[in-house]
Amino acid sequence: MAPDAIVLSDATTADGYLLVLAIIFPVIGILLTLAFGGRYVERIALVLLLAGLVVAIAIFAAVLRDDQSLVYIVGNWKPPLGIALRADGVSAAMMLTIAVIICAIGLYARGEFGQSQATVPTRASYAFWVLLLAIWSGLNAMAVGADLFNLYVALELLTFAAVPLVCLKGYEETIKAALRYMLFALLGSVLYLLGIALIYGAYGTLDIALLSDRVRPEPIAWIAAALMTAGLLAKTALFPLHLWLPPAHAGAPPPGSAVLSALVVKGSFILIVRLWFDAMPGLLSFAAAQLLAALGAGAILFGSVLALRQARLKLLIAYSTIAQIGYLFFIFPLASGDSASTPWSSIAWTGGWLQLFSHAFAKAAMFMAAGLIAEAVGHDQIADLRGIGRALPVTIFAFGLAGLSLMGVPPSGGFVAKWMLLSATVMEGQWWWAVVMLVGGLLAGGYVFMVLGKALSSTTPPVLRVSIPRHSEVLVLAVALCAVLLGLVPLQPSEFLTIGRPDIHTTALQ
Amino acid sequence: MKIAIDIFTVALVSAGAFFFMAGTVGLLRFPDTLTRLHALTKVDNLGLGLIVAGLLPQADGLLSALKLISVWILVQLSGAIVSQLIAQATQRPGPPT
Amino acid sequence: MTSGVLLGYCGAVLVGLGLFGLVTNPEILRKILAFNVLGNGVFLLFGVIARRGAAAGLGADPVPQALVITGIVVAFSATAMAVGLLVRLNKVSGQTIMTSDDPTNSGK
Amino acid sequence: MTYDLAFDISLAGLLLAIALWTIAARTNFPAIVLFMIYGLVLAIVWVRLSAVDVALTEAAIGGGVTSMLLLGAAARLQGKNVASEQLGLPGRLAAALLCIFVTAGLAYAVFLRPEVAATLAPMAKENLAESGLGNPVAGVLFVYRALDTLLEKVVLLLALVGVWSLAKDEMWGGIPGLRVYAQPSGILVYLAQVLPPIGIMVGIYMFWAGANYPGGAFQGGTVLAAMWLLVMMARLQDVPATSAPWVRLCLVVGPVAFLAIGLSGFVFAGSFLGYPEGHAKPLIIIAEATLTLSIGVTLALLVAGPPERMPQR
Repeated sequence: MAPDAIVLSDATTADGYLLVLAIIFPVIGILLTLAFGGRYVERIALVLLLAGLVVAIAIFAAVLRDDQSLVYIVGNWKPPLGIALRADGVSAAMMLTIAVIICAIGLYARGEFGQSQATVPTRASYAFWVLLLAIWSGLNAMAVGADLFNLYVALELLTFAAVPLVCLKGYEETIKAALRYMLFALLGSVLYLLGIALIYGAYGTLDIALLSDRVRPEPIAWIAAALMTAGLLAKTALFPLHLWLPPAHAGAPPPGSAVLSALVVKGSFILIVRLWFDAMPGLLSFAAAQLLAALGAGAILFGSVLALRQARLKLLIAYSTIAQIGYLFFIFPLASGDSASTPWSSIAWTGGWLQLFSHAFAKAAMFMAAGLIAEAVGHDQIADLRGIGRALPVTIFAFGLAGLSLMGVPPSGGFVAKWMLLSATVMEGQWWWAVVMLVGGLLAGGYVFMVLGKALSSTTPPVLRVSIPRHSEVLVLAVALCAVLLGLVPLQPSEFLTIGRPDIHTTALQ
Repeated sequence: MKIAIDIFTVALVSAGAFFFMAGTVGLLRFPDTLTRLHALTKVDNLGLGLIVAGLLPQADGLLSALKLISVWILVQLSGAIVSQLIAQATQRPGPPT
Repeated sequence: MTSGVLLGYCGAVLVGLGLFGLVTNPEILRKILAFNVLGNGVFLLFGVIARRGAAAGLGADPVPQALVITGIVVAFSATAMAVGLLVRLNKVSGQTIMTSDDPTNSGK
Repeated sequence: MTYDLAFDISLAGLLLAIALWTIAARTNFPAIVLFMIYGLVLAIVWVRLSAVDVALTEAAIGGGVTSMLLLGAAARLQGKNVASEQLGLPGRLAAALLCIFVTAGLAYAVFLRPEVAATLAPMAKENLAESGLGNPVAGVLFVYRALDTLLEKVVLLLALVGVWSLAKDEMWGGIPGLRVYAQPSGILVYLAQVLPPIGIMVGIYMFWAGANYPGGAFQGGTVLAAMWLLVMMARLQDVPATSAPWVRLCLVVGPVAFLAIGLSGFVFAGSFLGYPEGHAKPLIIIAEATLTLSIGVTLALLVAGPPERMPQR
């Protein structure tokens, strides 16, 4: 089953410099805002958001056009001594998703953290823009990193940006949530670092492509993989290491919640996939894959049931994140099976990534919608949202559209993703995961309709504290529509997501 | 000649080590902060001073010798001042934080 | 047994000690301290691997050493941020411990 | 048994004893003081592992700035710990089992060393001449893995933004709440007058020597940070407002210079963070010099904490 070493060119490709720009643009923004005391923080951030979006589109286009990975050898020092950056199809799709969502959140956040004039910004607005840029840089570095230690630094960049975002409001609960998050994240990164030490000691390199060639299924690789996975699971908030997530994601200001739930937890997930499928391809045994998926199944059931019991809208959405992360872990048993010649040509590979992308859009839209609702009525108690659908019809419509993806109902990206994963369970003969997915879908339907039912139940709209600008509502709708549009992806393994991965024909011979 | 220098070093470093030990015993056995400080200063002054003096002939150049001496001077300076600060702190009411 | 292996075991024990402190001590400051002990254990393992890789006239492989220096910087930044959060939490609520209350009930 | 091994055994025993004591100590203050000692002993261990660069970093950070940060926090914390929050015996036993399991796994991994030790030392040494540096660790940090170093500096700045963001809204841009011990003509003032000139020289020497010998920007910057903190704590200089333009400039000058050199590599060396042939060493020295300053200011401000008061006008 173990595929051969990933065949990758080890020279910088023509458009490889784009990968550097994707990481560096936000860093330039951070340095500029620090230097100028933040007087122009919002303008700098918005300009760089646009630049970053252009870079992400260019990377996507380049990967699509050349049908191969983009590679950049930093400083012309080839691995194992130096660091390479690589963007395969998955990375390019990931970066495009990140860029679109971050830009949408940036526009959305102008309402809360915008500056009317070039004045000295307040604490929260200054910190928000800097942290948003840092998260983007970290996520891009996660998507293109090809060196385990470079990925560690990226992971830390992400953590250090995410934690202050949680407690931007400065309430007691949010500070407590941030501290809890910080401790989980620190434990996670230290365990990951421990794995790096063992791997370097055994194989003398940290480059993922080189490792795929060198790692053998032996005790030291097992110990390292177990430590790193445990650490990364804590950062991804997979059940039962999810305790920190709900208060942290629910406590952040709405644009912060959106970026944390939609994107930040996915950063460490990409790394888990890279570890098992790319760096240590021979190590993913049936039992290990089943264990990961079992934790995922636990997350789906546990997260969904708890979401049903929440009284606050933001906590409900946060618990739903725990559940939706669970689905991602079905990629391990379902893509590594025998039904396809390589993991990436399987339908579960496409389905898993599609779940990640569509959940990102759906969850961003949901938190943004919840933010607008909370702003309009001054609270987010679900019981008191009666009739809000009349007052904010576009927002509630967007919430409903995003809900389709979580439930896995057409037309939505979530439907296509879950359908593909379901088909994979049939092909692999692992029907038990199908049961969990169906129950999870029903429970998701329960909590989405719990909100929608309240929102649409009364004909008299509640009195709004403030009126919500129409363009904010349209923005949320646009993000939700992205999740719906992903439903147009054909129901078959995507060619794009196999770009830059080992040739299907050579490995099929094994 | 070499032997003489080595004997000199061994003798002084041993003496220094003795003061280190005596100071440490004092630190553990003395009853209150001020007397413990007294024990510590013996370590700083005599213990380290003797060790540095013993090692000086072994230094492989003027620069190394200067570095050794500056180590001693810096420890003297900070040790003396920190002892002062600790002693002052004992005069203030309230438990140490 | 050589010194390298000995210090490697030492690192392994430090990791265990730090992990224990991090998990069991409710006092947040002590959790942060334990995290530092844990981190040091990990760095020590890097150091043992570096020493093992001594070659080409170098006393130790420079790559793990550089990784450790980067790691120490990151660990310090983490400590600073965690301490900042702790002091702020203490100022707002008077707490110094991590309570194990159910996060689902913390709404308002 | 050789003398070396005997020394290492006692060193390791001492280290573990102090670590155990740090973890088990009942109150915060002794735990932190022990941690400080632990950092210094650990620095000796690093010397035993022939990693002098790391030893310097550990002594400066672990034994120095981290302990200072923790002591400052312990002094500010109010309120007693509630004994009932202590984990129950079954919980502690379970945790102990988990930790023993992890330790055993790691010890087994140490035991399982490969026949041929994995190392990049020959490759790192071979290519070092091209950069003009003599210290291979500096070579890894600033040449081969410069991207890590650059991003790590951003992490450091981000931690500072994170700490600042914990301020109260009305204190944003104000003066950090560093504890100042103002005693006119006190002994601390004397120390703050005498030590910094020497300390600054040592800090600069550490960075300068770092190109060829152990040392470097980070170690030097830490010494600078300590000196600046000493001067501020003795109130020879007021703690500056976090919005002061010169503070902001000092914070970013190093990363900006490093990034600018990296970007100029696109044009002059054909690669980001590459150095044009023959000019590598001067460029690295410029990057390191500015980074030393930036690191010093960043570390000192991290210790100083979030803004707590506004400058008087």
